[in-house]
Amino acid sequence: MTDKGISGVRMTMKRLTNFAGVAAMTALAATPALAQEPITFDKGDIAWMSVSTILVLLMTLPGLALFYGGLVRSKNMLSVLTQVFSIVAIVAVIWIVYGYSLAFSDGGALNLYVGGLSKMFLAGMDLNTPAATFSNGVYIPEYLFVMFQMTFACITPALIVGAFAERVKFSALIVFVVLWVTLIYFPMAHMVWWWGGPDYFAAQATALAAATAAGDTAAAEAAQAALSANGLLFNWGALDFAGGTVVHINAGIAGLVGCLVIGKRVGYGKESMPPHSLVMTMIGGALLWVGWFGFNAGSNLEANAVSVLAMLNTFTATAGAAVAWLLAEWAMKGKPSLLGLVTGAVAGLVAVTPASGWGGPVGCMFLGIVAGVVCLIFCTTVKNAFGYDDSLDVFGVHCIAGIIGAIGTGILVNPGLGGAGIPDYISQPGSLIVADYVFGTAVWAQVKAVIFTLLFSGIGSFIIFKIVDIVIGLRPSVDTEREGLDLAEHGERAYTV
Amino acid sequence: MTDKGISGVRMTMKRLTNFAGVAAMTALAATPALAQEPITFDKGDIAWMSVSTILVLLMTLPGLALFYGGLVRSKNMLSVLTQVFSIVAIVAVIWIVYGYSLAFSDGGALNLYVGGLSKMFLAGMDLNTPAATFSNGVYIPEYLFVMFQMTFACITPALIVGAFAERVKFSALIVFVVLWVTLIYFPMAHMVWWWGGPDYFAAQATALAAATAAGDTAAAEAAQAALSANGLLFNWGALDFAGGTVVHINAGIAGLVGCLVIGKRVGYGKESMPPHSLVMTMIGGALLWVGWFGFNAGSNLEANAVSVLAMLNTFTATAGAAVAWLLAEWAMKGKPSLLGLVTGAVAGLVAVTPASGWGGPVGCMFLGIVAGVVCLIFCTTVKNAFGYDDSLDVFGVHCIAGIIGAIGTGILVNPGLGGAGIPDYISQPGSLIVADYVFGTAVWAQVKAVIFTLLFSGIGSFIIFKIVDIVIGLRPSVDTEREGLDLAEHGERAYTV
Amino acid sequence: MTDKGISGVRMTMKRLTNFAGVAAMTALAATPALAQEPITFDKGDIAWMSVSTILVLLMTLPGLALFYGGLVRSKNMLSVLTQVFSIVAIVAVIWIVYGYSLAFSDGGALNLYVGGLSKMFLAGMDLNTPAATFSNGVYIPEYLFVMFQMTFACITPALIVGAFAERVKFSALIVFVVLWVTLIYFPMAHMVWWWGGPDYFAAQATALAAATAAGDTAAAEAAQAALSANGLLFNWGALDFAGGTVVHINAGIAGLVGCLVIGKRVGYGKESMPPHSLVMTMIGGALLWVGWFGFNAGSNLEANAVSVLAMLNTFTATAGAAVAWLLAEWAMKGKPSLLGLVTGAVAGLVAVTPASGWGGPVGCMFLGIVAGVVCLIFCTTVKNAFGYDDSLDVFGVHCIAGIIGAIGTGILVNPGLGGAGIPDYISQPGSLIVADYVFGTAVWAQVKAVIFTLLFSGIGSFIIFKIVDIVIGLRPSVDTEREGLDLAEHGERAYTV
Amino acid sequence: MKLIIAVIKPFKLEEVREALTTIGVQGLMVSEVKGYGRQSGHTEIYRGAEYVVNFVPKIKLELVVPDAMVDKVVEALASTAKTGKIGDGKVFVLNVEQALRVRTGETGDDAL
Amino acid sequence: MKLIIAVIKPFKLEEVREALTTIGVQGLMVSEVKGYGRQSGHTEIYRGAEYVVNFVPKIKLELVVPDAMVDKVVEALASTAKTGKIGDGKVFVLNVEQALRVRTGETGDDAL
Amino acid sequence: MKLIIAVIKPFKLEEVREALTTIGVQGLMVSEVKGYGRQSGHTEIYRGAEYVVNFVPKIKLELVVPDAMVDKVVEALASTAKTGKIGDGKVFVLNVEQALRVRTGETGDDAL
Ligand SMILES: Nc1ncnc2c1ncn2[C@@H]1O[C@H](COP(=O)(O)OP(=O)(O)O)[C@@H](O)[C@H]1O
Ligand SMILES: Nc1ncnc2c1ncn2[C@@H]1O[C@H](COP(=O)(O)OP(=O)(O)O)[C@@H](O)[C@H]1O
Ligand SMILES: Nc1ncnc2c1ncn2[C@@H]1O[C@H](COP(=O)(O)OP(=O)(O)O)[C@@H](O)[C@H]1O
Repeated sequence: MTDKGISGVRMTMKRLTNFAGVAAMTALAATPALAQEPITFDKGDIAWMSVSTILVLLMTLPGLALFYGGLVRSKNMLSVLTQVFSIVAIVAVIWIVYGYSLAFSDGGALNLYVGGLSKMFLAGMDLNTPAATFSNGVYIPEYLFVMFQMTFACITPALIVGAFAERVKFSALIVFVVLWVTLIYFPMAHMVWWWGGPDYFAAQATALAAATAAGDTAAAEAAQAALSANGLLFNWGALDFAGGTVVHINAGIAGLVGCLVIGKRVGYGKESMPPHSLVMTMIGGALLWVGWFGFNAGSNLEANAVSVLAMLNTFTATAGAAVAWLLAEWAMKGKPSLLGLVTGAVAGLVAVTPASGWGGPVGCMFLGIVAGVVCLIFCTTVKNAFGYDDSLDVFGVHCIAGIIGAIGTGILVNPGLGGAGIPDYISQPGSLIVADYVFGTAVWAQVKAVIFTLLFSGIGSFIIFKIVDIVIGLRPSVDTEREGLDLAEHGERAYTV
Repeated sequence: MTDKGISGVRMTMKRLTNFAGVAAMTALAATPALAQEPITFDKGDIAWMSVSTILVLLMTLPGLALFYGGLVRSKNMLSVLTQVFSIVAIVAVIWIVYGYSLAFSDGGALNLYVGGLSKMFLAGMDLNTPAATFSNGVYIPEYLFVMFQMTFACITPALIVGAFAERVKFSALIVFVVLWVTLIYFPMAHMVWWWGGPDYFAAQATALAAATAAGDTAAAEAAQAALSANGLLFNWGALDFAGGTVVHINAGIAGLVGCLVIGKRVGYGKESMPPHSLVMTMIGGALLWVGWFGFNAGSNLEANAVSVLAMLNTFTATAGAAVAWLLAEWAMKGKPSLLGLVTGAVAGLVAVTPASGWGGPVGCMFLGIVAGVVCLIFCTTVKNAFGYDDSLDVFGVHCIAGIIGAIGTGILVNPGLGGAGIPDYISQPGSLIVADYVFGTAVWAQVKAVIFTLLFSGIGSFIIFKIVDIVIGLRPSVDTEREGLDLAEHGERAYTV
Repeated sequence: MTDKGISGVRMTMKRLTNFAGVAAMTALAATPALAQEPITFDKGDIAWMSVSTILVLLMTLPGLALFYGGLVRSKNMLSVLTQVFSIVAIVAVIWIVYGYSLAFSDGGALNLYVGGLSKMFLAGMDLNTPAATFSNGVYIPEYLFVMFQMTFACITPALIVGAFAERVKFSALIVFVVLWVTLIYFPMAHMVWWWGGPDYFAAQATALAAATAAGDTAAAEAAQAALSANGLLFNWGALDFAGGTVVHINAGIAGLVGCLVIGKRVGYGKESMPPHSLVMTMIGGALLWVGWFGFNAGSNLEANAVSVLAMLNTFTATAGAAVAWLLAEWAMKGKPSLLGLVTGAVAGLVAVTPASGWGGPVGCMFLGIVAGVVCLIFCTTVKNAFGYDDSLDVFGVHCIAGIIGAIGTGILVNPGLGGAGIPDYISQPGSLIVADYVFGTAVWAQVKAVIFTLLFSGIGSFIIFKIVDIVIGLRPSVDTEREGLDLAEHGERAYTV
Repeated sequence: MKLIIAVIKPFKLEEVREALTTIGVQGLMVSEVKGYGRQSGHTEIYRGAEYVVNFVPKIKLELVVPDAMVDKVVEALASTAKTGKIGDGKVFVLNVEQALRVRTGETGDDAL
Repeated sequence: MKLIIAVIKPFKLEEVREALTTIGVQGLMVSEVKGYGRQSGHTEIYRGAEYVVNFVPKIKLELVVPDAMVDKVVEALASTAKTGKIGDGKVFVLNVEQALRVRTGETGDDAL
Repeated sequence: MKLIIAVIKPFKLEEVREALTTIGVQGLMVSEVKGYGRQSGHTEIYRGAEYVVNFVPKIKLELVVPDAMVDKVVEALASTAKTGKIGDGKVFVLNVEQALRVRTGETGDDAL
């Protein structure tokens, strides 16, 4: 059977540091406890996680596609839609072939960094294979976990394309995406989300205690090893409920790198390039909001009060951020804009992603407000100051709000601020208790995760972009860019009225 | 812990009138029964209510925004979208700060009319706080109830803007909305939906019986008081399953008042003002239909056969109304129109809202047919006769269909017509039985509720509009109106093809 | 109480052939076993099936409407939207009046072919009436089954209109649809999906065994009769999890017949008729994908590992088909198109429909790939070769992919290929076991079902089209067609920018 | 015959059309144009990007009339299109050498 | 050189363009216009509101040709644009004083 | 006064407008047209259907200027609209007999 989970460490970091770096080849192999007891799935969990999966697809198609598409000039509308839609389809296929395995299987010697190939083509799974959640004794079908996670793998690379929209060759982009998910995304997912699950932890903790009592050092070491056979960032104790680092910071920095490597659009700064349809952008933004509930609340992997809290937080943070951007822009630029309102909402959604299951509704509302204002300043003042052409503000919204959210999570998790507190699955094996909150440790773990992601994804993406640029060439000809990618690359026109 | 519920009275009205007006400060304070037994939530209920919440957001964004937006001229498209989107965000923030508390907490001396401030910032709630449903012993997390009700608070003021679309100042509208939800919506919600919940009623009814038996008049009075510590219209015995009065009649009359106070659009009657995109209106209408299932069936607060019935009724009434409008218009105007078809569907959705959990599928289908035809006549003949400029027929559709539905509910609830019957939580404490149906009483309670809502909301809204008009000014300049609100107020253009 | 189910035979075909043709009037009347035990519904099942129902509506409105609408010229946009929207509303009304009864009630002497009228206006149903699923002892409210199946009845005729879009009289179309669902769809649904349900089968199988043992031939024959009191194709042992034959092949062939009877569009081949908005088509296609999960996974009638598998298969097949079409078109025509990508996705969705609950995720991915390539060739080379004007490729996508899927199901169900295997409810009454897979029998049953559907629907539709053409006239005047159906037939314009 | 080209404010179209019809104009062509002139445009802001739009939406009328009618038409245009505010527009008159009605083949004034 | 302005029914565009190409026309400009004339418009109804639309969608062609070609072009237009039904459109001819091809700087007939 | 009609490549509009403003042009009309000429169009494919589109999107400028300014304007157009690639467009000059500013009633050069 397989155990795995989503979201940052759920044990006290203190404990883990003891084990850091210990390899654990065999750890996941033997899990007798679970092998015996027959596992049943709750129909409510299946219903909820099925819906969550559907919602994440909805936020990508048509959600993200329209949010981005509406912001480009009509001559490039279809290129954006085609990019997003084809990325979803292609990554889904890759996910079944080897992606899931690289992200969510034991990686052997490389386990800290990436999974193995044992689950290629979903090998060894059937209707009854369970996947662990975050509650002791609660499981969902692994097929469901595979599918839910698949939607995350599909949307992340799609987020990147906004940074260099209107000026990338389709063929080059597809090659880039295939390389990027393989070399950047799957490892990131493994490093942040791969762990043994609550029951597995309980079993090992019990074994550890017994061994220590019996003075059996060998057994004790084995148990310790098993307890740290998780992804690298997971072991660092980074909290990421729904993918702030893996999805948003990761895609955001890759986007920035991409737009710098590819360069500005022809005529950028000289010709005017207004969004061709803010209506489409609004529809997309609204669907992002709607679908994001599946993204965040679904990341709880079961339907209970925690998924409800994650949903409520997603709601309050988004509302707060939208209002904040609207008012701040009104004050700064003199007019409240729809685009600002919608962008603010997205910034709030991004910021609350890592915090959704950890913070309280009011804390997350403030997190959203901060994200709204900071991202506004970033997408206007800062961006113009640096003068890079991040067409759709992938960096300014996803990366910046992602960082705000990641670090904010370290603060808002504090029960003193209405947070859920840092979980401890080990002190009392079999039950989940809350460990003491230590500001410094909590925030530092978040900062480390952010820095790691920026470096790993930033550098990795740069190398991949360069290789693709050399081999295929990332950029179409100037004439192609002027004519528009729709006709030149896809032989279609978005609107024929 | 907190007890509260949604939708009209679920006890025989006969019983309640005895208690009318009795204050009940302490009633909700002590609920020992529940304090002891540990409350668990059903995962199926959590899944369903989470989905319902998401659906109501979907019907507002992008649903309602597009339904309205498609009907205005393109130069005002963004203004409508911005209004709806920002109302959702702003009201959501207010809801967390004090809105929920004003609607769903004990109001002390004012309890018949409005709640108190004890739950500002969701004070005192955590993951385990339960909220009562309509079944004895069934609870959902209060966080979930907060969120579900939040979406109702968000969409109601958004419905109003259609009445004076294309001619209102954004700043003035926002101020109006803040005042309106505070002074009209939250009290209305409290008056119709605030009650003690089934178990609380059972406990008090038992106490009452015991006290009476023991001849302890003090205790008896206390119990009686507790039983009537509900909202005013709730005590009247008005039936409103999902918000016919609170949402639709309330918003509909406010819209009419607004369009009268603000006046007609420049050029109304002279220049032609066709909808700029019936495609958007169709998308919006379809999403309203889709999302409305969450609105109506979700109002059951749990996933059971009643939520299924509410959904089926929502389906049949909508289909009936759409067909009715289509055919009636075809007969009257010579052509079957898409706008008529979609508007008919919305009229059916509105009409079935209060009836959804009370009527039978066939009865609701006929309710829809009636609503379709009557609203058609209203939006064409009647409106033109009076000559007011209710731009998007908020009154003609929401208020009129709301009234038809509210009164129809009093009829269709009759078990003789396949209705669910009027519930009685008291005669047999702990179990829900059906009281005898008395046509006169049932319908009169509905009529009273309708009249009250029309007066309360109509007069209240008028005052608020006037104040805002004097202080800020509701209407932009004629030139602004000619140029279009998008450029003038938001500095954006909807389409740049 | 009522028992019925969805999707092809779930017993070994071997067994059934013994009983073929035996009438069974009384069989469904007496079901003592179930009458006694009180039936409860699982809230997770209710939540999931409610969501599935909503999703199927979403895939029709606005999904299918936009997918089709975007492909026509703007002057005909509203006509398509009106056709799809009104078909949904009208068929929903018919469904309640007599449609459900014709599809899902005992048809007496005609039971092999069509149901009876005993359930007109949902006669005899209430909140507690159960409907069987495919698991022994698992039931959902019949109201829920009525509603879920209603959405299937609504979308199927709507699929047809794409074949002769831009050139059909609205009045004629509506009459056609009413006749078509009555004479073609309801009988087809009955023939494929009407059966006794698992518990009913168990009861009869037990009775049969007992009777045989006791040598009571009369009782034995009665039991045998009861076991074969199912729809014709069900008894043939055709597997159709979610409607490949009933919905897609059925609509696809009807569409082809329709476009041949009506003839080509004025100017077809001479004037250029590009899609007026591929953006709308993309939105529609994405919503089809999203909603199809309800269509396929919902067809499992409960939330369990099988519904999860159906969902995963729906995902992998769609992704596979989209990628396949994209790459094949890129290779064949030199450019990867958005329309190809989206059409490929739809082809995959159609192909996996009958297989979704039977195949494995990898098998279905390949099924999708095959469907993507074959349909591409069909919509381009083959169609142009024959030169018929199937405006929106209803035949090329729905019928062809439907056939590929139907036959593919017979292959992929093989446990050897990771399939679920052919179920046997009878050998071990009360529990579901897998019968041995025999390639020839399995595939032949599918082929028979396909051929039957092509003939039954093809010939039947032809007759109906001809009658409507003679009585009303299917086609508008050339001038009307030139002006566009929107203005001429509906008095509206889709866009006024 | 003369070709009269007029640029007017969009919301004036109906009024102008009626005025022309009443004085006997039998046909014309209307097109939407972007006008540049003394009337200033507006500014649009999308996140960071500010765009100054110098063009104002206008309606262009083109009609060919017999020489005899020119003055009447110009007057009608001048009076009905006028709001007195900047941006009211212009009227230009050009000479037309031939005219033909496709349907009938009529030429000259008869074609109008 | 002459400027030939033609108004035709939209669905005739391709046919007309081909006809002109075959007789040697090397270039032209096409724009969508709303036409007002004898051909009556239509009525639109949106809920309560009824709008009479007097304009009919038309295509306007503008092409400058050497004097020598004018008659051929007008004939070609007259014959191909014709359906015989009301609303077929018009052809107008105006004099052009100068022409210039931007790319090469050629002027006069060479610019066409 | 002369009417100058220019067809240019869309992305040149802003540049051209500025050039004209600097040499004193006070107003003009811009419209989007589909151009047919030597510059070849493109092909669109939708599933089975292939459409050859012969038209290229162009911008048409119309401005009336005093006779004195004509040459300057034509030169400005010729130089700024030029890319040297096929499809740069044309400039035509026609005579204008009258001009009127609706707002003020000014006529002739004053109206421009
Ligand atoms: N010289 C010109 N040639 C062609 N059109 C012009 C000219 N000057 C102005 N126009 C058109 O007339 C419109 C109104 O002119 P403008 O200078 O803005 O106001 P006014 O006509 O009141 O002086 C402009 O938007 C433009 O379309
Ligand atoms: N005097 C005119 N000046 C300019 N355009 C005209 C004139 N008269 C008609 N047109 C154009 O020609 C089109 C066809 O004219 P109409 O009178 O409707 O039919 P017909 O050309 O058959 O008489 C009109 O829609 C209008 O665009
Ligand atoms: N004879 C003409 N009359 C009117 N417009 C023309 C004529 N010839 C060309 N044009 C316009 O000029 C544009 C450019 O012409 P084209 O022949 O393509 O390139 P070039 O101007 O470089 O020779 C065409 O798209 C068309 O709009």
